[in-house]
Formats: sequence, structure tokens, C-alpha cells
Amino acid sequence: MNSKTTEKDIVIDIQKIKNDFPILKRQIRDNKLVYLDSGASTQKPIEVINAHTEYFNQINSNIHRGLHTLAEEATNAYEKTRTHIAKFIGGVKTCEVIFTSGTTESINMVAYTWGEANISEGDEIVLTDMEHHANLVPWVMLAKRKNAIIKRIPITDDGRLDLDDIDSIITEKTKLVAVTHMSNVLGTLNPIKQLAEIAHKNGALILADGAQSAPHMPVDVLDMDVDFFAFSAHKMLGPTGVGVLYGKENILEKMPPFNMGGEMISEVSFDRITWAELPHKFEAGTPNIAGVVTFDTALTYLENIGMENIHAYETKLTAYTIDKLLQIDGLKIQGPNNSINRGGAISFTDKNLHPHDISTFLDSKGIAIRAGHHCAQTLMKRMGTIATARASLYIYNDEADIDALYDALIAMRKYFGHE
Amino acid sequence: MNSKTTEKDIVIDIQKIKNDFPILKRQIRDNKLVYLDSGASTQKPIEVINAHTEYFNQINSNIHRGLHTLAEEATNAYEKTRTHIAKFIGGVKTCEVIFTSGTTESINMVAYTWGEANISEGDEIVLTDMEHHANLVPWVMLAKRKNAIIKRIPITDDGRLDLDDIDSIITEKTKLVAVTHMSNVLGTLNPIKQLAEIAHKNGALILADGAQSAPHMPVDVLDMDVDFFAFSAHKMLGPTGVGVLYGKENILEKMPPFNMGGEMISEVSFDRITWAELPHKFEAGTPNIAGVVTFDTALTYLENIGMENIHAYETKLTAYTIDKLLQIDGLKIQGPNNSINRGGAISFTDKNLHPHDISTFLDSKGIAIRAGHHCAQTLMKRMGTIATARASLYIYNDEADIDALYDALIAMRKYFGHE
Amino acid sequence: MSENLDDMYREIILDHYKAPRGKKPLEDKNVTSDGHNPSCGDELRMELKVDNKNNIADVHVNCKGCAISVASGSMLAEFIKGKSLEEVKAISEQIKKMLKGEESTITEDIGDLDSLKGVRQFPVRIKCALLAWVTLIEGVDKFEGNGTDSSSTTSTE
Amino acid sequence: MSENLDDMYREIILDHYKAPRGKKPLEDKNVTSDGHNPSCGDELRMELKVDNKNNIADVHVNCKGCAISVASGSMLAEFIKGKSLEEVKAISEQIKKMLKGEESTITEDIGDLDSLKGVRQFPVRIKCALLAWVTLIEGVDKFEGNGTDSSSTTSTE
Ligand SMILES: Cc1ncc(COP(=O)(O)O)c(C=O)c1O
Ligand SMILES: Cc1ncc(COP(=O)(O)O)c(C=O)c1O
Repeated sequence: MNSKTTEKDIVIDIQKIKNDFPILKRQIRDNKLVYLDSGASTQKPIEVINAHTEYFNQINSNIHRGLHTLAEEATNAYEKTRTHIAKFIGGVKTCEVIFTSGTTESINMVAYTWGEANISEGDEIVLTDMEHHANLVPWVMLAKRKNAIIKRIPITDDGRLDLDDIDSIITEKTKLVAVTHMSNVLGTLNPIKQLAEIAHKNGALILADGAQSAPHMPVDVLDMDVDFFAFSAHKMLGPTGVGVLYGKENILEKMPPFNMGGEMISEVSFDRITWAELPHKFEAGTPNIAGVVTFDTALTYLENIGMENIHAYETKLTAYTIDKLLQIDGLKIQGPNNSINRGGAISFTDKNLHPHDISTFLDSKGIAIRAGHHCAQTLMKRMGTIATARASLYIYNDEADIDALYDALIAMRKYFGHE
Repeated sequence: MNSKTTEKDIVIDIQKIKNDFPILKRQIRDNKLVYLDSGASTQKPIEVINAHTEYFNQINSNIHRGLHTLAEEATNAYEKTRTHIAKFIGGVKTCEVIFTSGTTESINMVAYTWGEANISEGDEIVLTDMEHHANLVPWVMLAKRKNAIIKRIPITDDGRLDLDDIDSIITEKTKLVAVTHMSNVLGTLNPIKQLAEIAHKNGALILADGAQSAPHMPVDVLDMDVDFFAFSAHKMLGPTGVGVLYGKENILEKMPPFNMGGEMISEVSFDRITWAELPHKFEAGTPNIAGVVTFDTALTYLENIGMENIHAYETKLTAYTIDKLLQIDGLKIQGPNNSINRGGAISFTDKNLHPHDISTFLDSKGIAIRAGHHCAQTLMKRMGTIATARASLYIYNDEADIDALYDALIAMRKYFGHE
Repeated sequence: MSENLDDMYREIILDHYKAPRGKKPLEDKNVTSDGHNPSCGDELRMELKVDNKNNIADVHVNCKGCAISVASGSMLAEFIKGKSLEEVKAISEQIKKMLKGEESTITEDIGDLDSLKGVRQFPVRIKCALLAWVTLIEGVDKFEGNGTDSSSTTSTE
Repeated sequence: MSENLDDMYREIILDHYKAPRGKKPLEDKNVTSDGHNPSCGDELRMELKVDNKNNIADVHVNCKGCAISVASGSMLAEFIKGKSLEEVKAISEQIKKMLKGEESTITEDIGDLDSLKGVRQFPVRIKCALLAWVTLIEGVDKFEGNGTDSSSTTSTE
């Protein structure tokens, strides 16, 4: 990872990258696939696909406790990814990295364990008006169970957090601030470090939902000083069914376990059960071993390009995209209208057309975007819309993809008679 | 699946099968791998490995809600597996098949949702003395939280359930009977249908842990009349990170959801949240899509051989294995000494050697077995041992593998001076 | 396969979408029924005036949604006007079957409605086409249940 | 690589395993320490007689476990007899480091103990070799804490 990259340093060999992703050669309805749905899930480079095959051809075995060669190799490969992640997110301890099945499980794990043990009647949990359901429903339901109170940081009309009244929102009553690092709908990047400071000053913990940030930029959980950080492998070139929960050691130590079963216990009798050490306490049963092992290759692929480079490249492409979309009459960007402090999840609405019609039409041109409420119904309400169309970018996208999107949107307005 | 198979009908082309599994060509410490650890996790045939690659090369996308071609194809492929499983376990409704990350999560899901809602102080939960920690720790901890009572069905010295006093164990106080269909340590097959009848007569539900049975024999959850049934894909030629929870529709309907986030809600506001229909209510967030899709191919592979055939073949090989092991002085089979009503998980102990030494020695000959408590510490205590060595069989094993095991065990006793 | 696209967005559908029928709210209604697809955000309000011979004297449909749900609502408004509740219920069930790809026994000429068939190739959009029909059935059921002014909310999900 | 196997199960280790030293329980002990590896099921009881010059006058080790944990306990019994608590603590820390692959500064001749190095190639077995040493440290700590008869339970997991 480069420490600092200016625009002219951006070295992305986009043709090489496109070639690394076999699916991008696919034809969709007679057009070459233009994949602009990476916010939902990214495509996988051939290295990752091969690593998965290699694992099954050479190593496949259950891990831990096994004394034979395959079990040991599988365990080493599995733990290698853990070490890699610990470095990737800023150099934390390996015992602070817990494998889950995805961001959703990571956040639910905190709600069911830390939340059940620490939230009481009258306590306050602070969310924002731009949370994904994964970082909203668990807290709303926890608050219901505990008679706790949900407070929300509002957003401005252009989709930024509005921190004007933050001192009346995060107070000494606050037990947890749960906030997305980057909005999956608006693209907005939130000032996590600043919020962490405010939370800690008030004696609260902070959880950052990194599902949309970890794939696209350097992440340093120590510098941000978050207590929990959650993300998913499938949104960063990795396999499905693998996620991460980072938690500070002293907090994880005190948390009760979540799922219970093999590997997460030390001693079991019908009267007394003791838990295994971190991180195993939180990894019950056979994990997604092949997935975790493969994730290592995805991280290496990203690091070879460089997370700073990726962020810089995507920022440039985001600016290009916003610029193009704003040239289309009747289209509105839902979220920041510029590329400052935002990522490449770009939502838009058409004053005449429902996002579903937009998506169906674009698909007929081979362009994959997402349309709907993006698991953010409360945000939709705030934006005064029922759904948006969303193009979301990654390292395998280029200006040609955006030009194809632009042309298709023009053709669409004609098709539906809204020229 | 053949309805009835007599011994002479068994048609297993063992050479073809062995060839289908690339890893079986691997050399371990200068010996060809002899894999006898399928009870922990099975190897994968080339078809399954290819299906996984194909998914990433051609279809990969997030599912549901997506309106583009890839999303639709991925959704169809994902739901196809659900339909397949519904048929595989006896012809249940697709809405009764819930995808989880494994047996462990399946059982924890029931404990956290049905259990939290239905178990009260003084209620009784009936387990057995041969449960895997995955079907023991969640219930013991639930009982602790609720001041409920754990009762156990004892086992006989040769590892069968002892049902003599069953009427005093399962009573009107019983709310749940949670029992393994096949023991991962002893190999014992339990009379689930009979237990279900007794449970239901007493107004209790029954959960069967099918982690070790579903891979090895025809399973009909309707005929057994179980309320819940849990199993893992990775133990039946499928990927890691995929499991199934079957539950009866009317019971699942009434259960609150487990993890919360995207896909499992219908409407969300800060005041009111409504859940999605079955099975989606229980599948929060992005599931292990690639894994679920690939599992379909594993099931087809098994069905092409035939579950009746598989069971018959393994029964024969189990008899052969037991017979061979009993020829070795100082070795004791922990579990039934014959192949009647048991599967191919064969535990043994040596009167002089710790199972870990057995396993390490066998590994030096390329033979992979498991040694330890097998996540069944309470069973170990009951058997009066601290650990066992376990050889566990699958369709790619044959008598030559068992002969290799036998020869190595003889060599081992010599090596450690216990001839 | 741009044909596919034209299969769904047939000219007749785009025509209904661009100029929906039954736009005018009724002054004199005795059924109000609201429909809703949370995952799409589609919202539909339907008003019926049922006369004393149990015929539908007038219809109003207001749909905020995609082209398919709007067009489906518009076609419904056009088609059911003047029909008896009996006829309307029967045809609604048939349209539901047609959209879900089940066997339907439609023999009469259903005119524009036939064009909804194209939606079947887009499974995620079927519920959009269904919305108006499900809302109608719900409204009629309620009406028959109490015989007077009735209102209800329903969803196709 | 059967060499590997012989690396771990060196002749000297098998020798200790087959005939463990310190087998006899002590009549006159002032430290009892129990060790335990739940995942292996290994159990070890250690008894020490510490004389009034703080030297270890006698040792008893009883280990129910694998060849490695038994041999490691036997070597320990042989090695520490007659040494001072000071020396014993120092060597225990060094053996722990050696087993974990950290840099150790052992200069003296540790005799048979050197053969435990081979275990490092079998990471899951390291805790078996550690058991006796960790149990010893725990026992000595307790002894120094209260100066009289002390007992404790510990684990390497
Ligand atoms: C009987 C039994 N139950 C449950 C499990 C747990 O399965 P998993 O680790 O796939 O969650 C196992 C696997 O070891 C098992 O053998
Ligand atoms: C901001 C955000 N949080 C959480 C999630 C949930 O991630 P997953 O579905 O991988 O659990 C997503 C994915 O859509 C997301 O964008």
C-alpha cells in the first residue's frame, strides 16, 4: 500500500485487469457484459477462482484438532488469511480477527453478544439515516427487546451526515454508535475517526460497517479507533459466505460467545462449559474453510494494485460517471454530486421512469446495475423516493463502461417516450 | 434412489469414483493419500470443483431483488438447489428448506429463535449421551439462561441408545428432544422415527442432527416425522460454509427470525419492521451463493450413485473394517462391534497408545484419520476414555484403503514397542 | 435479445403506461383498496363504484410504480368497467394464473390483457403485473364481506 | 518423509515414553500441581519435594497422555531433580521458547531435553510437549507464593 498517491501516480493497467476476470467476456443479450453492480457483489479474478480449485484439489480437509498432513495444511492456510487480514486492516492482533459468514452475521454477532450483555432500558444506540438494513434491523430489534432508544444522525439533502447537532445525539446516554463507513446507496464516506472520538468521549463504543469501504480504499481500524469493524469477502473479489468481524481484544474477551458447538469450547460437561481462547470462541463449527483460504488470494490481488491506487482510480471514474449522468435530462443523482469524500456507488433516479424499468432496459443492452431500495428503506423515505437505480464501480470498470451506460440511458428515454 | 437394494444389487464402480476425486492422487509423505477422515469433511469430485469454477466464470452475482440477467441466473441456480434439497430429504416444501452456514448454525438458529420463545423455567430438554457439541452446547446454555432442565438418554456399553427408561425421560415436561441421527464417534444410527413418536405423544418437538446421516443414506424427514433436521454440505461432497435447516412450515412460521439484515425483511421503518416470507425470513444478508449453487452438483453426484447403494456399500465396508481392526491385539472398537444399524464412523482405542500418536504415525504412511474427543467430550467421559482414533468411510474408500490402515496399525505397534 | 425486452414492453403496454386509463378519482365509490409491493416500492390505490346489480359502474386506479404495474392497472380499469363482480373475480383469477405460468382456461377475448403474458419471461417483474389484480380481488372480497363501503391494503409479496 | 516421524519420536523420546522416570508418588511432598489439555485429554500430575535450600529434592510425574507428553514429563523429572528453584524456572522458560520456535539462549547441556526440538515440526503436538513444563512453572509459582504445600491446575491451551 502506498502511503500517499497523487493523481499522476495512478497506475492501473485496466486492460490487464479486465482480462483477469473471465466473466467479463460474457455476452448478455448479444452485448458484452458491462458489470456495474459491484456494490452488490464483485466479480472474481482468475487467480481467486484457481486458488479455490487448487484448495479442493490439493489441501481440502477440516481444520484444527486434525493431526494429519491435510488438516495441518488446511489449518495453516486458513490461519494465513487471518494474519493477512490483521495486516490489511491496519495491523491488529490475529486474535482480534473473527471469521463470519458475512457483514450481516458480523453485526448480528455483536448485537446478540455484546448487545444483549450491555444494553439496558433507557440506553441509547445511535444510528444514521443512511444505514443498510444489516446495520439497522439488529439494533432496532435489540432496542425493542431491551426498551432502549434508537437515535439517528440526520443527513443533508445531498446525502452527507449532518453533524450540526451531534452533541445532542451522541451523549452520555449513548452506549453504541453504529454507522456505515461508506453508504451503499449514496456513496458517501463518513468521518468515522471523528465519530469514534465523540463516541469514546461519551463512554460509548463505535461499530463501523465497512462492507462498502474495505473493498475500495486503505482501511486502518487502529487509526480510526473503532471498536468493531465488519466487512464481506464477496464485495472485494473474494468468495461468498465469508465475512470478518474485527473487535478490540479487551472487548471481545468480555463478550459471551455467539453460536455454540465444536471448536469454540475448551471443556464441556453437562454442568460446566468453558470457552476457547480468542478468536476461536466466536468460530463455532466447521467454518467456510475453502472460502477463507481463497480470500487470501483476493487480498493479495488487491494489494498488488494497491488500495491507494484503487481508491484514486475509482474517485476519478466516479467523477467521470457523475459528470456524464448529469448531462442527461431528467436524471437526478441521489447522493453527493461530486467525487469528494465519496466512493463509486452512484444512485440516480429518472423523473419519469421507475428504477426497475431502467434496470430492465439497461440489461437488454448488457449493462448490469441494481434497482430498488438497496436494503435501505429508511434512507429511501428520507430521500423522498421509493427506489433508485444504482451503478457501482470497481477496478475492472473504465470510461468505456460509463459511456455504454450513458448511451443506453439516452436510448432508454427514447424507448419509453421521454426524450 | 432405489426403493430397495439387496446386497447383490450394489453397483459401485469404485475405480471410476476414485478417479473423480483429484486429491486422491496426492502423495503424502511419499505414500498415496488414504483418506479416512470423511466424518470431519469429505473430499470433492471434479464435477463439484468445476461447477464452482463455472459459477464464477459465468453467473456470479448477488441474488434476489436483482433485475439483470446475472442476478436472475444466480437466483435461479440458488433456488434450484433449494428445490433439489426439498426432494432429497423426502419431498418437503421448498419454503421449509433454509440455507445456513452449517449444521452448527442450523441448530443454534433453532435454539436462539424457537428455543428463546418456547423454553421456560422447569421445561425439559432431552439430549443423549452421544451428542456432538453442536447439538449439546446450545441446549445446555439455553437451559442455563431459562432455568430449564437437561435430561439425557443413556447409552449402552456398546454405544447404542438405552431406551429402557425412555418413558421416564421423555415426559409431558419435555419440550424438545434433540438427538443425533448418527453418532460421529460411535457410528450408531438412532431410531429417530420411534423417538419422534414418543416426543410427539408427549407434546414435545424433535430435532435430529443429520450431519452424519444425510451424506450416507436415504433420508426421509417426513417418514421420520421430525420437526427439525440439520446437516452440512461439506460432509457430503459439497462446499464448506453451507448447511441446511429443515423445519416444519407451521413451526417456522411462528418462529421469530435469527440474524437480521437484508433480504429477510418486508418493510422497515424505525418503528415497525415486518419479516419476509419463508424461507427468506431466516436468510439474512448475502448467503454463500456459490456454495449453495455448487451443492446442487454434489447432490446429483450422490444420487447418480444412489443413496441406497451408498448405504449398502458403506455397510459392507464397515463390516470389513471392524473385522480387520478386531484382529489387532490391544485395539478396542468404541461403538457397535458389528455393522448392523450403524454407519462408517469407526472409533477405536489402543490399550497402550494415545490416539494422537496413532494419528501421527498413520499420517507418516499417508493415512488420514482423526484423533481426539471429536467434539464429544461428554461421550468420551461416558466411554471412559479421553480420546479415540476414528476412521470414517465414504464412497471413495475401498478394502485396499482398509488393508493399508491395518498394515500401518501393525507397523505402528512395532514402532512403539507394543507388538 | 432485444426482442425479449419488446416482449415485455409491448407497444400496447407502453401505450397504457404513457396514458393510463381510469385516472380520475371517483366521487361516488363504495370500494377502496390499497396495494403495495414493499420490495419495489410500488403503491396502488383502487376505487370501485359497484351498482345495485353488482356490476362495476366505474373504476379509478392510481399507481405509483414501474411501467408494468402502471400498465397492468390501466388495462384492468379499462377491462372491468361494466362487468359483474362475478365476471371480474373469475377473470382476476385467470390473469393471476396466466402471469404465474399456470394453466389458465381463458376462452373469451381478453383484448389488451393478453399482452401481459410477455412479463412471464421476467420473473422478478411478475409481481408488478399482479399488483392491480390482487388489489382488486382483495377489494371485491371485502365488499362482498360487508356489502357496504370497504377498504383494505394488500401486497403481492 | 518417515524421517519427519523419527524427528519427533526420536529414540530417546520413545525410551522415556516406554519407561517414564519419576513414576513413584512422593511420600513427602510440598508441591502438587495438575496440568490438563482439554483438547487432547492429556492429564498430568506433578509432585515436588522442595528442601529448605530451595532445591528440588525429589519429583514425581504421572502423565496420562500421548507419547510426547509422557516423554516430556519423564525428561523433566530426570532433569530437574537436584536443581534449585531458580535454575528450574530459568530452564522451563527456555524450554517453552525452544518449543515455540522462539529464540532461546540455552547454553548449558540440556541432555535428553534437546530431543524435544523435533516436535516443532508438528505444531499441534507442541502443547503436548509443553504440558509438563507449564505445570511445573505453575507449581513453583504457587510454592513461592505461599511457601508451604500448594496445589494448582493449569492447561497449555
Ligand atoms: C454429528 C455432528 N453434528 C454436528 C456437526 C457439526 O457440523 P458443522 O461443523 O458442519 O457445523 C458434526 C460435524 O463434525 C457432526 O458430526
Ligand atoms: C453498507 C452495507 N452493509 C452491509 C451489507 C451486508 O453485507 P452482506 O450481505 O455481505 O452480509 C452490505 C451489502 O449489501 C452493505 O452494502
